Amino acid sequence: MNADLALQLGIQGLLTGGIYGLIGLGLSLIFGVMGVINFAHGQMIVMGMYVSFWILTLFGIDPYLSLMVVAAVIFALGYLVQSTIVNRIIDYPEAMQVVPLVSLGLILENMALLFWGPDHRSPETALGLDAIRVGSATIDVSRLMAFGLAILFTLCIFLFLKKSNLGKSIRAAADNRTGAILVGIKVNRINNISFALGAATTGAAGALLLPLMPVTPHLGHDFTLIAFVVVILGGMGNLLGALFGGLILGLAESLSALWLPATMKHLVSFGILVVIMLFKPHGLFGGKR
Amino acid sequence: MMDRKDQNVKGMNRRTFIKVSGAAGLGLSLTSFGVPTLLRAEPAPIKIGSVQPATGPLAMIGQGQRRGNLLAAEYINSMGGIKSMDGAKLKLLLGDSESKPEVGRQEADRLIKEGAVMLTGPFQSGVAMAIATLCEQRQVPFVMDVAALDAITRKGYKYTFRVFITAKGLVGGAVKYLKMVTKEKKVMPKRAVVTNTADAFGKGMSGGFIKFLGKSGLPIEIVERIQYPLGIHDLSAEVARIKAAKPDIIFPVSRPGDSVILTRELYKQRVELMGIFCPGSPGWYEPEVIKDLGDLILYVLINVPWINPSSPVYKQANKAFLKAYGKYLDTNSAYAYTGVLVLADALERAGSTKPEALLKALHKTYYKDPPVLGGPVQFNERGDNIGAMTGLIQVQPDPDPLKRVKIVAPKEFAQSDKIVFPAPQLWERG
Amino acid sequence: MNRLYMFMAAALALILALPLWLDKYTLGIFVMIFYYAYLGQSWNVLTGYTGHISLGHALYVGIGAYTSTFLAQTWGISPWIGMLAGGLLSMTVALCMGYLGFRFGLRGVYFVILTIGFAEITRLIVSHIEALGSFSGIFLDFNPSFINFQFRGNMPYYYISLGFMVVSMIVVRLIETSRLGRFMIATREDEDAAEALGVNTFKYSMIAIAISAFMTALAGTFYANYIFYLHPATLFGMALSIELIMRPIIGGMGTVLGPVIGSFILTPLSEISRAYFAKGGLEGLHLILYGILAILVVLFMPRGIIVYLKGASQWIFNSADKK
Amino acid sequence: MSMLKVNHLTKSFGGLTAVDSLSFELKEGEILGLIGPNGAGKTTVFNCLSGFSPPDLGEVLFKGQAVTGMKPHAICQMGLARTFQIVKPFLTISVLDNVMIGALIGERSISAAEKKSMEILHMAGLGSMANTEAQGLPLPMRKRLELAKCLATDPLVLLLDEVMAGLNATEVDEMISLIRQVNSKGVSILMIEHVMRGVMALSQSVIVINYGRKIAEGPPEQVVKDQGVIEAYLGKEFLDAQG
Repeated sequence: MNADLALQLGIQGLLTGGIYGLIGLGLSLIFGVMGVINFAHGQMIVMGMYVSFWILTLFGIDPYLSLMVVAAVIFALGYLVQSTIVNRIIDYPEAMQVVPLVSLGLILENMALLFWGPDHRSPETALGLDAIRVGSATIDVSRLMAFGLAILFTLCIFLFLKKSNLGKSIRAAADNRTGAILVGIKVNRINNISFALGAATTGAAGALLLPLMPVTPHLGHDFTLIAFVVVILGGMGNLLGALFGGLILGLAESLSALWLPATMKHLVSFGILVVIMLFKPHGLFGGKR
Repeated sequence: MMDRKDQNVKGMNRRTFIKVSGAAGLGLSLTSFGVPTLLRAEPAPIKIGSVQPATGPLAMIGQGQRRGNLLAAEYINSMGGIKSMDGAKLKLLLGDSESKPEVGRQEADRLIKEGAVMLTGPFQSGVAMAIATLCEQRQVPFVMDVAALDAITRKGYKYTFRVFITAKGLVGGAVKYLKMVTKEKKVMPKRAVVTNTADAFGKGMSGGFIKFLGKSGLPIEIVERIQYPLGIHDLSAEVARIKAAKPDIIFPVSRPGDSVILTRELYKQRVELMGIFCPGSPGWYEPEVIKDLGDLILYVLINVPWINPSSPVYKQANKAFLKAYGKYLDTNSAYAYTGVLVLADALERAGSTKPEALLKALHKTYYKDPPVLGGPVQFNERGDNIGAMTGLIQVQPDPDPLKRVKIVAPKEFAQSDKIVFPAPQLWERG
Repeated sequence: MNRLYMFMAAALALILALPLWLDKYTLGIFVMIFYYAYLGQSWNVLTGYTGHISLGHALYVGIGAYTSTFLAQTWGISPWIGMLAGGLLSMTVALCMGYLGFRFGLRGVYFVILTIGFAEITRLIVSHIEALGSFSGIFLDFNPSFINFQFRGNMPYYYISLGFMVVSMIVVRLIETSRLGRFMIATREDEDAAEALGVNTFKYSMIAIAISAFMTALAGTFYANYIFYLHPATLFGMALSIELIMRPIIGGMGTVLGPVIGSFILTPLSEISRAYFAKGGLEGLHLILYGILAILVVLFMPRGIIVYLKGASQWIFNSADKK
Repeated sequence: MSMLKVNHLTKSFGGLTAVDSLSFELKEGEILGLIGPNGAGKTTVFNCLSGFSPPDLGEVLFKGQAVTGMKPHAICQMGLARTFQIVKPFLTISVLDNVMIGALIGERSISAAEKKSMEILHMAGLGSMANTEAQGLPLPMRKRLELAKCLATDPLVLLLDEVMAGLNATEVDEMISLIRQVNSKGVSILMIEHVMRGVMALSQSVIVINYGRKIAEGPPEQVVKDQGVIEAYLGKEFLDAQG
């Protein structure tokens, strides 16, 4: 085995892992509070990518600077989706929840196709091509940025839920909906905010992903699948778990390149997924049942 | 004239449309508004069907091809329609395969029902297979514009033709040009990496290329072959492996998205190369890719069944395309354009829309001066176009990003007489 | 109830006679209606009646299609036999997955993701098997004959897919009214309560997944010999899994007529909207409309269209009785 | 004869011992009350007996045969049926179909099971509701349905988990007479109950548990006089019930 290669793959895996964590974060948050799986998750990330793409090409503002704006836009989208659709299906049997959210994904994907066309868009960004060289290894700056911000976001949201009043209400609603209603928490509003917050993290993820890969309307499916694996690994509804799940997945996929062809990369991730599901169905770090 | 609705193509509002139609040829205004048409009874339009992946993962290419089909039909009509049939106009019926075989089949069936006498399309080989079998069942001629996999024409179907080059022809061209470049430049890469997307086309192409390269006598060793899934969004691990293999040259068989990721990653990880030589795949000549990659895409050599810039038909088509969509007509759209021209030519010679007559006419096709490289379009007994050939193109510096792609071989078509190889390293381009 | 049967018999007679008047394309739409109704019905056995949500049913379609095609291409075995082999293989895979999932008591979302995981893993494995065409997929030969399950016109496909659908309706109706069906329903409604009444929910879940997988796999063989091209991504991919659950959910899960009604509404709708909007300029609009409609149905008819149809038909019959 | 014998039953959840070495016996034809404050571990005992959560230690003998570690459905098929404190009707099917599920365990023929279920429904006073969807039933009827479902499995022993909670005085009386009727057919009953009137009226003997341990046992009249029980556990709630 080539030590340089292993080191390089390890670094990349770790950085990619942070991004995977961020991709899973929103899904985990939404599931944790409402018990709903957002099947339109990947498409929301793609929306985030397009919004930051737009801001970049129309105003020349780099994705790192427009990050919060993108998050806010997708926050609004999430709020709208929750208040119009998800709040109505929250008490449905799970199978019935799938269809509206899958359909939402279909709608978002094709709206992107209508608005932005089918092309692969990958404009140059400020740090898009920068890399730091340490010995023989290369650290990709845009990946490093995404990694750092992913961790920062996860911690911020974690602290927000732990410390702030609103965060505490969200957690109360997540633990016991009826109880929360009894103590006067407006659960619908809490749901709207949590879904929107989860959506906002996907928007931020989208902005951070734009420098890393070309965006097309069809990209969302893969993100949804990655998010599933990450969230199952870390435990549904467990936010820090999502981060760790992402890191594990990123490392495993990247290091698998030492032995396996790239086409089997996802075999590694789904293999891990199934093994975890069978032996620790609630995730490595515990999750919501 | 086609239906208004048909022409309300994306990105084209009414006003630009009028301009485009004006540009599409003087003939259009004469036949549409001039006296002769008013006096003559308009014959019923001849319907032909186009099924392309207008939505789904291949929408980028599919919509481009659809536009190629549309502009070609418009061009034929502007030139007076099918003269042997009293100047009957072509009416292009559009179908969307959504990039799925079963939808492609159903759409093809719909177009046949709506009266399409011939079909064209559909870029993806799998969808092509579904439609080819349907056309065999329905006995409707099917002229594939692009779909490279040889398996389709090997089925012995009577109704299937292909304007695009065969995979064998494509691969043969790649090895031929590789020999030429190394001989001319007196450099020989020793170690090579082959990468490809793991789909029918990528696997078949790169496999064939490796086989041909082995037989060619070129002393190039394939030190690594990397296949990655279609639609991958991160090639960092793969490029790390490429770097570890220390290649002199990379032979990528790619799609538009991953070519961008690959090139940027090669830059970031500073993989030292003599150059990138694409044996024949999308991803290196599309206007968006050229724009997004900037300097990084310079000097990539691509073997591809390219457009023929000196063909008057191409010049006209490109002008119309550029005006309507702000992009040049690249190879896939140009082949889509050619497909409709070949259909029109068959109709012209058959003088009828009967399948037998059309089949006979298609078999006798000798379409001179197509807008793509190569000799006249002629079909062999399998239905493959024996006139199709590839050219070698290189992306070279030019202030106008739309003019960066230059033909460098064969010489009779060349737009630039110098080939840059080895290329400067990616990070040494200022 | 008798009236319903009479109505259905009349509808069946009409459908049997339809090809006399219809053109090939419209027949093709009906083939897709029957095909998706059948797939939906197969899925319904597991999810609609037993309550285990599967989002990986494409797995069984893929196994069915690949098995019969492989057997036909390698040993020249007729797809009619290969179809059963595919069904059995698919059933075996389903039982393995069911054993793991049900034993460990994976519920709801977790079972959903397990089914997705299995389908994806199989997709990736098949993508790496040369004998199955790997990423390139399999191009079937077209040799029309009954033995080969291949036909020139759409008529035979029409009657075969219709047969599939009708048989699946009968099978599911028989299951529904049997002891087995009642235990499956009990499992769906409340697994603990069912156990407490002596229902071996594990056993009935296993039976349900086996039946469902077997039925689904048969459709795979039909697909292979109708479309002539197999590709791992289309046959094992999540897109197909999602496509095939839309109809029973919208029509009404856990009912015999739900998947059929859903398919009779959704399939033509997607065809017509595509035909109308695919003319160029608004690529993707038809999928947006399809998505919006699906959302509206679920929001306003949470138990499927069938409930409203039932209400309407009762109202019609009742007012007819009064006269 | 002893129908159900429990020896040193112990169950803990992550450090918290919910049932602590509990032993008792239910004789044939007996109605035994199991009482204790909220969180005393009563429902956990039921879960251990019926196989929903296997005990950590100890054994459960049903008619002399160990059923510890068996699956709930197998235990039920042997003749030990339970109800749930939070009733679990099969919501979207009819009341009759609900009961038929239980009846079909021992009965292969649908029509025979239907006949039997109708009889049970009449006995439980739900005959007129047979064709209603279970989700249309009000709580008192749901409680009866819960009992009717169990009866359909032909149990020898019934574990009743608070079947009288939430019922008004008349409904409690009706439930008492229903349980008496069931008992008179030879079904032995172990019941968790907070409604003391029900316990006093029905049970021949009562076990009191607190923190998973047995703190008293005996005929109800005697147990309620037990000063220790009153002070340690029954407290005000019981005195109110008496008052």
